[in-house]
Amino acid sequence: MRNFKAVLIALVLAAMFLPLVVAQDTIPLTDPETGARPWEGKELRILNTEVVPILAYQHEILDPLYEEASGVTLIYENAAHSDVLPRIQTTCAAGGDDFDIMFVEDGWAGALAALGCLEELDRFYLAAPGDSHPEDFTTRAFGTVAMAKEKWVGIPTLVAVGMFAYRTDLFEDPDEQAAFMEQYGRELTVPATWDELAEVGAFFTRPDDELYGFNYRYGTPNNILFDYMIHFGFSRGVDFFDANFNPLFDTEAAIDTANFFAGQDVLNLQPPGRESFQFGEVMQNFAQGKVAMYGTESWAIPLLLDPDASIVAANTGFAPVPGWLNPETGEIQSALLSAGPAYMINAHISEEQKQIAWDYLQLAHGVEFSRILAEQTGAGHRISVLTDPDLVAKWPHLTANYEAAKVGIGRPAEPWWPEAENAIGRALQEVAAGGDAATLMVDANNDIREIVEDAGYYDEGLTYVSVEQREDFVCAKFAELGLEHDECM
Amino acid sequence: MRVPRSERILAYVILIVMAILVLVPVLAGSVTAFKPQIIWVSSPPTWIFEPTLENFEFVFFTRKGWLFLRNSLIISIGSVVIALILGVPAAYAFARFRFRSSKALMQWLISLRMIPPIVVGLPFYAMFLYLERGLGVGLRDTFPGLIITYQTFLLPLVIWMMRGYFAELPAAMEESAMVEGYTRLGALWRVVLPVVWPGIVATAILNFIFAWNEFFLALILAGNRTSTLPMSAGTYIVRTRVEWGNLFSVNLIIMVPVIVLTIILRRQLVKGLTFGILE
Amino acid sequence: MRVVLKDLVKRFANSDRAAVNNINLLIEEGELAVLLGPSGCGKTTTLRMIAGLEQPDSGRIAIAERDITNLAPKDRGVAMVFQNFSMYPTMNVYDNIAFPLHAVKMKRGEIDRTVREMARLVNIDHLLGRSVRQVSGGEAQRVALARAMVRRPQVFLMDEPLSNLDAKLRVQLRTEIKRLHQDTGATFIFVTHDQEEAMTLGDKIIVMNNGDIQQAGTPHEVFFAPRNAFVANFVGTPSMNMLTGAVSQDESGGIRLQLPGFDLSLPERFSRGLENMTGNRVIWGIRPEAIKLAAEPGENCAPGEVELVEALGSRDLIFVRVAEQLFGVIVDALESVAVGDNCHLHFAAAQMHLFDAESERSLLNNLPSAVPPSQWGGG
Amino acid sequence: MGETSTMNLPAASDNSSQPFSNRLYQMTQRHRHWFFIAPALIILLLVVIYPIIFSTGVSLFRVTFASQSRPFVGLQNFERMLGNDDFIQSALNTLYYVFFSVSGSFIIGFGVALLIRRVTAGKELLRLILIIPITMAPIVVGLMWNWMLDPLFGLVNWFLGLLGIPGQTMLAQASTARLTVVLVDIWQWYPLVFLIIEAGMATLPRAPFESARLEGVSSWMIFRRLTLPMLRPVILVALLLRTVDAFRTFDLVRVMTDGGPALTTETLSLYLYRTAFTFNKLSRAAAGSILMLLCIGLISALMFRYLYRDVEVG
Repeated sequence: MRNFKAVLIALVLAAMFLPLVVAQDTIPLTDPETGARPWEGKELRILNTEVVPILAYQHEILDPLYEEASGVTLIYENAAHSDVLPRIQTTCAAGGDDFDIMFVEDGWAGALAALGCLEELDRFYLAAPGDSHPEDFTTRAFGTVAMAKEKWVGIPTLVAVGMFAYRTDLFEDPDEQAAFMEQYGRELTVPATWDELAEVGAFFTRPDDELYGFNYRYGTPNNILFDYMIHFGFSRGVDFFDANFNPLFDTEAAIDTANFFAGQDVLNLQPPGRESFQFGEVMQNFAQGKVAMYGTESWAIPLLLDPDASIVAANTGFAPVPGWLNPETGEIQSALLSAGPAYMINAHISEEQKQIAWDYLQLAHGVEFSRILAEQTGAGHRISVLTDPDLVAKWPHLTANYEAAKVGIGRPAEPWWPEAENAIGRALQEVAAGGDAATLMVDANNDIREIVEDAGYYDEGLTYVSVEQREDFVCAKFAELGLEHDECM
Repeated sequence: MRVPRSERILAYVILIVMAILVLVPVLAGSVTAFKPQIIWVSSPPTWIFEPTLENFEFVFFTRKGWLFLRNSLIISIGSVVIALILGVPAAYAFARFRFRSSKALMQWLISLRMIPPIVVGLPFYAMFLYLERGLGVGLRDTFPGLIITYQTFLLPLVIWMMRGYFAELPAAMEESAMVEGYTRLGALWRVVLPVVWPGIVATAILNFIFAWNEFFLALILAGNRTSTLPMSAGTYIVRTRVEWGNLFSVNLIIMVPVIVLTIILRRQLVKGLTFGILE
Repeated sequence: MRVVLKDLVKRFANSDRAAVNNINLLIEEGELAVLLGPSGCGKTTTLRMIAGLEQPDSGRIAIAERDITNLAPKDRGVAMVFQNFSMYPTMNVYDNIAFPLHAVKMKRGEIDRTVREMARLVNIDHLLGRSVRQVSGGEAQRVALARAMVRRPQVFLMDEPLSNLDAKLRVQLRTEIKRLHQDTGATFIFVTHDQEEAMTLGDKIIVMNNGDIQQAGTPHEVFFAPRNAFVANFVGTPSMNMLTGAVSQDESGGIRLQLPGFDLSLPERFSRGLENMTGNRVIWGIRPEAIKLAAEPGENCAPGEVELVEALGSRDLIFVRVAEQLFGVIVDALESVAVGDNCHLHFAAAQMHLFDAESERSLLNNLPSAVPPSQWGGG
Repeated sequence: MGETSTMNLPAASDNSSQPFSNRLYQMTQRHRHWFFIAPALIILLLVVIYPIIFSTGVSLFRVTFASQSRPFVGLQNFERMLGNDDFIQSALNTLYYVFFSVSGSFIIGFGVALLIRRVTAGKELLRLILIIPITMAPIVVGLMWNWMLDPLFGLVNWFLGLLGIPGQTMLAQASTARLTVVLVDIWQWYPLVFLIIEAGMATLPRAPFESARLEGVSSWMIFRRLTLPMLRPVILVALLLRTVDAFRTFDLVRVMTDGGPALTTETLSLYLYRTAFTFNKLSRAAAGSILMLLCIGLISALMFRYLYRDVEVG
C-alpha cells in the first residue's frame, strides 16, 4: 500500500511538472524581426541599483526599446547599493518572489548561488537562445560576471575592466613636454609603470592652478580593494588565495603594494578631499579638468566622452593601466581585474515569470541591443561590439577595452567572499589613513583565514578556483550549450 | 524673572545662532529640491534660479514615490490604529485599577523602550522566514507583518501616554455614569472618550511620527510591496553621483508632514518623547 | 429602602491593612446616615462598595432586603454624588441631567419634563443651556444633585460632595441636601470627614476609623456618649481635653481619680465600669464646654494660669495650664480673660468621660454598642 | 452581635449558594483589569519577549539563510563574537558614540533650556525652530548633512573656504568621521534634552527660588543647590532616553558613512545588521544582539534604579 501511495504521488507530481518539461522546448520569445510579442501585457519586476551611469543609460535607452518590442511593462525597484545584497538574501531565503530579475555584483554571485537564489540559464538557452549569445563575451568576463563557479546564472549588464584616462591636451602640449624634459631628463609620455606615474603625476600637480596629477578613489571598505587590485595589486603579482584557500594579503608583494597604494607618492598627487573620493568624485574631478590622469574602469568611458558631462571630453585619451616594473626581469608586469554586475533570474518565481525574465535578458541585453547602446554611448562589453570596425572607428577606446576584457581576473565566487572583501577593504582603508601596512595586512589576512575556516573550507579540502579553472568552467559550459569560442580553442 | 539686559541680549544672540544652525541645512537642502538638475551641485551654491517641480515629478511618478508614500501611510496609520486599539484599554486599566502587578508592568513597559531594534528585528526576520518556509504564512513584506512589528515601539508608548491622559481625569467621571445606569464600557464610550479625545489625537500623531520615520525594521522586513518613504530616500545615492535634487524632494515629502504635525502638537511633544515618565 | 452591610471586608492590592475590616451596619429606610471619620478610615470605600464601584472581598450588601453584592452599579438603584466630580465636561447642564435617562431609553418628551423638574428642584433651571465653563462650583454640584435625583433612586450616596466648596456655599448646600432628604424621603448615606457637617446633617452618625465602625448612633449619642476614646476625641470642636490618671478610692468609698496636679471625685455613672479598677490607669476626658471658670477653689476644681486666648466670636477658647497639662476651655467672650490670669477650672461631673487606658473603651455604666442592637431588630 | 443572624442574608463565606451569574460577575470584577490589559500584553509578549527568546535560541545554533541543518553549537557564537575584533571595535565605537553624543547633547540642551528662559519676544518661534531636528527621520538628517559636508560643493566647506580654510572631508577621514557623525547626532538630539529640561523647569515650585533670591544667594549657588537637585529626576530621564537612543544608532551612520572609513564609525546595530544580512551569519548576529541587549540592559538598569528612587512610576 505504501508503495502504491508513493507511486501515486510520484505520478501526480510528474503530471504536474510535465507541462514544465514540455514547455521548456517552446519558450516563446519576443522577436523584433518577426514582430512576435508573446508576453504582451505582462510585468517584469527588476531589483536594481544605479551603481554606475552605464546602468542608467541602459535603463533610459534599452528598456523603452524592449518595452516597445515586447509589450512587457518593466517595473524597477531601486535600492541603495549597500542594501541590495541583504535585500536579495533576505528575500531569497524566504523563497520570496518579490522580484523577477536582480542586479548581482560578481562578488555576490557565490553567496547567492549557495542560497539557491539564482536560476540556471542553460535550459532557457537550450530551449530558446534568442539574441543572448553568451559566447559573445570574453571567457574571463563571462566567467567572472555571468557565472557562479560552474553554473551559468546571468547575462552581464556591464563588464568593468581597468582603464587609464589622461588629458591629451596636457601630454601633447609642447611647452609641457619641454618643461618635463628639462625637469626629468626624459620625454613626457603616458606612464607605463607606477614609478613613471608618480613622476608624471608630481609634474602635473600644481595646486595653485587647481591641477593635480592623478586621481583614484578610496571608497567604502570593499570598493577600496577593487582599486588596490585593479591599479596595483595584480600587476605586482598579488592574488587573493593560494590553491588551498590560504589568503595571500600578508605577502611581501601585497604589503608593498599597500604601502605604495596609500603612500605619499600617490596620495600627494590627488586633489584635496581624496579621502572621500568615490566613483562620482574622481570622475567629476577629471571631467572638470582638475586632474591630468585618472585610473578608472571601462564603464566610465561613455561619460568621459560625453561633452555634456565633461569639459575635457574632446581631450581625453585612454591607455593601458600602468604596470609594475619587475626589477629582476626588467619587464613591465600588468594584470587587471575584471568585474561587474549581471542581471540574474530569481529562482523562486513562477515558471512563466522566469520565461519572461529570460525573454528580457536575451533581447534587452542581447547582441542587437548592445550594439544600439554602444552606438549611442560608446559603452560596450560584448566582443561583437568591442571588435566592430564601425564602432571602433567611432569609439577608439573599444579596442583597449577588448584587450583588457580578455585578460581581466575575477574576484572569487565563494559564499563568504563579501565578508572577506570587507575585511581586507577595512585594512586598506586603515593603511590609507596612516596605519602600518605590515601589521594591518597581516591582521586582515588572519581575519580572512578565520572567515574561510569558519565556512568549513579547510576541512573539506576545497580548492580555490584559479583563473585558468574559471576559463575551463566557461569553456565547458559553452561546450555543453553547443557553442564555440575562440578563446576555448 | 528679572533678567539683566546684557544677559538677555547674549541669550538672544546664542539662540538665534542655534536657530540658524537648524534652519540653514534644512532650508538650503530643501531649496535643492526645487533646483533644476544642472545646478544641483553647483559650487558655490546657486541661490537665484527658476524653481521647478521636475524633481518632484521624477520622484513621484518615474520613481513611484506615490507608491512609497502610500505604503508609508498605510503602515504608519495602520500601526497607530492597532496600537491605539490595543493600548488605550490597557492604559485605562493601568490608570484606573489598582492591582498587584500594575507598577511592575508599567516599569516593564518603560524598559521595552531600551531594546535596540536590531534585537527584535533580527529574530523577527528569522521568525517570518520560518513561518513562510514552514507554514507558508507570508508576513515578510506585507503590511500586517510590518504593522505587528511596529507594535514593539508604538504599543508601550501609547500605553504610557494614554495612561497619563486617563490619570488626569477623575475616576468619578465614569463611576458616576456607571451608577447612573451605564456599564463600564458604556461609560467609557459615552463619557470618558469624548473627554480624552484630544489626548488620543496627540498620542496618535506622535506615534504616527515615530512610525513614519522608522527605517530599520522596514529595511529588514519590507520589500517591493511595502517599501516605505525613508527606505526610498537611500536609493538616490548612486555611487557615481547623488541625485541631490531628487533626494531632497523625497526628504521634503518625508519631512514636511512631520514638521506640520509637530507644530500642531508641540505642547504634547515632551510627554510623548519622554514616554510620559515626566508628569 | 433599608441598607444592610454584613461582615464586609475589603483589602486593596498594594496594602497589607484591610481598608474595611469586617463591618456590619444597618441603615433604616428614609434615614440620613453619615459616615464620619478621618481620611483613610474606610468610609469612602464602604460607600463605594454600596455603589458597586468596589467589590468586597467578602461580606454582603443588601438594599431593600435584596442582596446586591454582585450586581453592577447601574442595577443597584442607587445614585451617587462625588467629591471631585460634578459635571461631564463634554455636555451642557441640560444634557448632564438628562444623561442617566438616556441609559433607560426614556422618551424625549419625558426626559425633557424630568430634567426641567429636577433643575427647578435644585434651583438651576436658569442654567440649563450652560456649559461646564459657565457654571460655578456650587452650581455644578447642584447639577450633580439633579443628575442623581433624576432616576428617582431610593438610596442616595454622597461622597464628600461639599468638601470642595467654600464655607458659605457649603452651609447653603448642606441645608438644601437636608431639604431634599426630607422631600424625597429616600435613604441618604453621606460621607464626610467634617464632624460639624455630620452633626448638622445626620439622623445617624457612623464614626469609622481604621476600617472599623467605632460607633453608630444619633448625633447626640455620639457626642455625649462616645463609646471610646477615638470617638470622643474625633467628634466635637474644639476637641475634648484628655488626661491619663489613676483610679483610687476615698475613705467614704467614693471613687476618685488621681490626675497630674489635682484629683477628682467621679460620679456614680462610672461605678459599674470602675468596679475592681482601683489603682488602674484610665483616660479621663472633658469637653471644653464642660469646664467653667470658678473664682474660688472647690470640689472638682483645679488651679491654672491662662496661656493663650483664641477669639471664636461670641465665645473665646482659652488655654489654661494646670500643672503640665493645657486645658482648652470655652468661655463667654464677655468674661474678658487675659493671658497670665490665674483662675480655677471647674469640671462638670455630669459631662466627664472615662475610658480604659488600654482598650480605650468607655467606662460608662450603660455603654452604647458599636451599632446599637435596638436598630438590628425586626429583620 | 448575635442579632445579625436575623438578617435575610446568607453567611459571608457562603458563596456556593450564589447564582452562577453572580459568581461570574464577582470573578470578572476582581480580574477586570486583565480584560483591558490582556490584548496589549499578549501582543507585546509576542512582538518583544518571544523574539528575544527566539533570538537566544537561534544564537545557540549555527543558522544561516541557507542552512537546512542547524547544528547546536552551544556558546560558540558568543565566543566568536567576543573574540572578534570588529565586534569589539564597533562596541567601543558605540560607547564612544553614547558618551560624546549624550554628554554633548546634554550640555547644549541644558544650556539652551537655561537661555530660552531669559528670552521674551519670539520665544515660541525660537522653540519651534529649535525642535525641528528631532522630528526629522534620522535618515533624512544623515542625507542632509552628507550634502552639507560634501567636500566639493557642501555648504560647510564653502563657508570654510570663505574663511580661507581648504576643503575638508570630515566624513571620509578616520580621524574625524566619528566625531562628525557624533556632532550631527548632537545637532539632531540636543533639542530633546532642551525640551525635557525646559518642561522640568516649568514644573519647579517658585517659592524656594524666590526665598533664596530674597536671602541674597548668588545665582550660581541657586543653580547648584536648588535647580540641579530639584531637576534630578528630569535630568535622569533625559540622560536615560539619550543613552538608549545613542546606543541603538543605525540610520544616521548607515547613510552618512556606512561604518567607514576603516570601521571607525561602525556601531553595534550596523555591525550586527551587516553580519546577519550581508554576511549571512544569522546566529552569530543573534548572539551579538543578545550581548548588546545585556549591555544596554545593564546600563539602563543602573539608570532606572536612580530614576525610580526619585520618580513614582506606575
